[in-house]
Amino acid sequence: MLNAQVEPYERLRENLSQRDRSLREKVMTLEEAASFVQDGMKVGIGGSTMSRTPMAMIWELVRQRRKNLSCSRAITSTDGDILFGSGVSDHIITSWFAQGILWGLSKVMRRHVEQGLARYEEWSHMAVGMRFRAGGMGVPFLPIRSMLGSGVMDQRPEAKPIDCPFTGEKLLLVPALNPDVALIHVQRCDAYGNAQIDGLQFMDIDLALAANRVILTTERIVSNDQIRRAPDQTKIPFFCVDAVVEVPYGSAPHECFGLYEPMLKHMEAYVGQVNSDPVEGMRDYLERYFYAPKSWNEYLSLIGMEEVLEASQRGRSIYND
Amino acid sequence: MLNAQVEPYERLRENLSQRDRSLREKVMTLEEAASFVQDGMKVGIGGSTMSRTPMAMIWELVRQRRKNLSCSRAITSTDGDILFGSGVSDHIITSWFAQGILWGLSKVMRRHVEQGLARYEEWSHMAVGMRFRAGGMGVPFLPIRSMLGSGVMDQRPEAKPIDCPFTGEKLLLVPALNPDVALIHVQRCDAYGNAQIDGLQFMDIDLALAANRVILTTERIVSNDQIRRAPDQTKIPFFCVDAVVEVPYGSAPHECFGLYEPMLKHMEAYVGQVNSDPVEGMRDYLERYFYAPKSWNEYLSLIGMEEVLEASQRGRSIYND
Amino acid sequence: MTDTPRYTASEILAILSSRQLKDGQVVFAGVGTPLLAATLAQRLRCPGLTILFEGGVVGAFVEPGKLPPSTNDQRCTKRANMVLGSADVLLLLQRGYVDIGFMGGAQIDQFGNLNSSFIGDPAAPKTRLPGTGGGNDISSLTNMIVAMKHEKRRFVEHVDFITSPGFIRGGTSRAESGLPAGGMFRVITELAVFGFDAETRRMKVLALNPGVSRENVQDNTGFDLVFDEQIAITAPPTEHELETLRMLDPERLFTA
Amino acid sequence: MTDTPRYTASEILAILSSRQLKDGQVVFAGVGTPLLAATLAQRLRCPGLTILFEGGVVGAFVEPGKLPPSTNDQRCTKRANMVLGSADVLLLLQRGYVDIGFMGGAQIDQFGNLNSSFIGDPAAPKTRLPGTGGGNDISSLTNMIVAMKHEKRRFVEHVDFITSPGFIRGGTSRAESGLPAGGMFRVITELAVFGFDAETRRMKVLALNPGVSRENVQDNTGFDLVFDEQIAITAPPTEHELETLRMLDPERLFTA
Repeated sequence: MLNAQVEPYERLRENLSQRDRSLREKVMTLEEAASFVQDGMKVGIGGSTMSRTPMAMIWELVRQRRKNLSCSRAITSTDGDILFGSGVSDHIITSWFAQGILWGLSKVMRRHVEQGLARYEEWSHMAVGMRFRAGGMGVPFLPIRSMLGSGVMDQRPEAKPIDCPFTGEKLLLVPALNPDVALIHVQRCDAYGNAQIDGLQFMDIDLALAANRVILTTERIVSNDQIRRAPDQTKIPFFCVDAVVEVPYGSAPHECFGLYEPMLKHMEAYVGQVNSDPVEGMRDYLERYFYAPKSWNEYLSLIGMEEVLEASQRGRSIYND
Repeated sequence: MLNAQVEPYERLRENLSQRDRSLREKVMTLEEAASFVQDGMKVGIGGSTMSRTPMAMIWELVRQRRKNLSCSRAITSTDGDILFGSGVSDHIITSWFAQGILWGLSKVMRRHVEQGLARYEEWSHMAVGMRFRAGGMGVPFLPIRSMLGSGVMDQRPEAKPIDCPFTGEKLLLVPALNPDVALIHVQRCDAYGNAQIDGLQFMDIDLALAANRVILTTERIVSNDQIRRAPDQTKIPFFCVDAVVEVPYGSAPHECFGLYEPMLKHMEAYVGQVNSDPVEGMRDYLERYFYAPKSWNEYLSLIGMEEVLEASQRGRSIYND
Repeated sequence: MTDTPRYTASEILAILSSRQLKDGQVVFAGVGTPLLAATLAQRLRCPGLTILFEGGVVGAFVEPGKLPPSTNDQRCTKRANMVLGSADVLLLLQRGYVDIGFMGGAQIDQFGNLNSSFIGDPAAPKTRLPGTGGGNDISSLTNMIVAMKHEKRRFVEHVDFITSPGFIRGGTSRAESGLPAGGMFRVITELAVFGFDAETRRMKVLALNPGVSRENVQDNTGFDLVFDEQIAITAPPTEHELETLRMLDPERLFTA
Repeated sequence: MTDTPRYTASEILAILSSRQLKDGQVVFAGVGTPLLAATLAQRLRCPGLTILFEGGVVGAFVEPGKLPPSTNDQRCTKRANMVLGSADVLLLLQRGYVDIGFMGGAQIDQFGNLNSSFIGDPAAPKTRLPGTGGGNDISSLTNMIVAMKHEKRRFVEHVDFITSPGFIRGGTSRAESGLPAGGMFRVITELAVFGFDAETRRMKVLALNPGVSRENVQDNTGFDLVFDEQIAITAPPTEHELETLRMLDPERLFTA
């Protein structure tokens, strides 16, 4: 029963052989891309904490009122609040879940978990990474040397402690995680989905390889010629990708390396509102920023031109001497 | 006994804690760097086939008449001939060993292996990679799904077939390989050893992390400021590195991505000579190109200005539209 | 057929191999004929064919006259979409992203097992061959096309050593060995095109090359061949195929 | 001591923590006080200190006034030597390249075990805390320095839940759990500097902060403290330390 969570290899291969991996254009809208995410699916989320969060895609899933998604992410920030608070997800697999170190505990996460409305499944950060990596490698597990002896391991019967058949040492085998869909935001990709990531890549490469479908949102769609001029910088090959959506500022109010830093005034106002009342505060926030706007650009204009420009100025400064 | 080849974790950690990993300049000569390689050691060799071979370091080890080295490399080309033919090595762990597909079988390899003078330990290419990767990750093994059912597996009792504890599937566990020393050639690094690799990286990153010592040879030593301007391009961090040697054309007559292609006239003459007489032909080649020259630059001048320049012209053309 | 252009055995091998590929496929190609045939397919009919190389390359477009001497040379990266580690490009096969593996072969048997390691007893070999390279991984993890010279000593009942597994001992033995995915799909020689029986997993002749008889093929094969019920005759290389091939390999590195 | 400059509890925490680091070390730093203290050490005494961040950064030099809000933000990469994957930077710990892990703590016990997951019964917690992040990995795989506020409810006999292992149940229990390397090295608070007994692995006071008595420390601690035979008194923060610290964090994000 516990083992049922590791996809048998034949099913993984069968899924992949059914998928159209040919070189083809796959540019579409957020609305169209959302059709890859069905209620109850396992959804892997790229980026980490407040960085390269695929916020536009999450925003669309909230608007389309998906539910019962089982989400996984390196580290979960306000994206996790939104997923729980909107009812889109009732299960998050991650290593850390709060709004950000600056703001202490998330009252939204606490309410959902402490009241049993949703599950926060905790793994060590490296274990989350190795679960995606095993999934991307097409193997059912990888061995690690952390979590041993801790309460974190005790809570995770899904992992198997073993004595190493080579050395006799204690090791923990963590099971592969192959999400049904991955949502990943990148700086640029071509119409086929060859994606280039600048700066911190987090666990996105392993996640893209592990998932059975990948939705890429991107700040820019560039030509395939431009990709081919810097193949070192390509981090995700097109045949892992099923949808490409161009969404400038697609991580707002989080950051995207080299382009914009987090929009902290908006974040602070958000945190103040939802932590003072995790039910009404969240309902009001979602209504105002997620359900009401007619488009992503309208959402951005609610965050405000000044804040967006100021975040961009800080974002670009990483390349300044 | 077989398991003895996997380093116990405590010994690995002890070795690393004894190593000076501090930020310090470590520029030295080929002669000085060779002192890290002692007779009988396990030596990992970077690059693959005719690409980014650390030829200058191999040249130095031949001149210093090291012996009984157990060498490992992704794919072995004329470097393997030289290692066997000079007596430096009597054991090579690799997936493919010939001079190059253009020239058929290596008579030097054949003579040594068929006459029992040296051992060619064959693993699949992915298995070699996973052995270095396990070593670099600090785990005793990694699971793979190849080699099963083949003669290659039958020849390798060092690997362990298992039934997966999660899925019941057959898997092969390949043991970690942690060389005593790795020899790696790169396009550029700083005096601390922060190394940037352009183009194909082969298995060099895993190898650098796995080895207990790393000797870097480099086409150029650049400033640490230059490294910090493009941290995405740094592939090996300085604390893995014990020696930095600046050796322009340090892979000759093999290639170095973006700088020079293989010097095929020299290679063809070499192959003709050693395959027509693997004993005398090799002896003569080593005498002329390895023992006689007073310096690496003199070795290059024996290959010849015209060939070096022509290889450079072809090498740089990879960046032409 | 006086209008049929003249071609070498290597040329018909490359051309017939290229015809096995379909546009849109992801193909893992070995050096030599496979690389040449995949590049030929890209130029002729399959602009959306994606070629992967063992050196760590996704989506290469090799330049005419600049065929790489191995799949680990920089020439393999020309106009590539992505470069990555050698182990990582092989892991793409393990995960299942690759449609076809495409290799040459030194020795093959009736179940499509390939030997490139030993002639004679592995403990005291008559000849130590170069070994597997990525061949074992590729043939373990995906569907295979093999292009090779047709000689009796190369087409044997049982290989001396299984370097790259085909269907092992036939029937379900491949899956039982731990290889549930992939397997031999086609073998192309200068004499014929072969497939494998769905049940016994024995090699069978699907089509004869132009001007080749059943007897020609059997005489050059070291085991009893099965012939498909309906044997096709392959269309000869066209002028366009030959011209394009010769443009790609003007120095005849792989088509002599 | 009227000449002693005035400082906050957070400031002495950062300054005393920074004094624990040595030039040339490779330090894996968490966000907040650890990041600030490691950056302070770099500026004051340890120009060759290499800072690693969980987001995937080797050798960062954080800019004054631009402290990152998490270790996954782009600011962590400023003037870095290398960026790499989040799992890969943690694997450097597993391999053994890191000298010191440096974290904050929510709750600690006498054996240096840290809890940042649950207050109360994990099955029905009073408070669900944020969780481990990289904390479990770091404390499992290297030697640890922990900087935290000294409160009775934070210094407990046994943590409610071991998120990041210290010496588990003391003695040899850490190694027996499968963690042969690393372990708690120092705990720094605004009251004192702690080490761990080599045999029992119980926390012990090594030095008192200026103006702090043994009773102060014991009164704020939820278990019986062991005091080292020779208790030192830590030198107070210098003007230079405080100025540099305030230059690094002018908005007092982490030193309020």
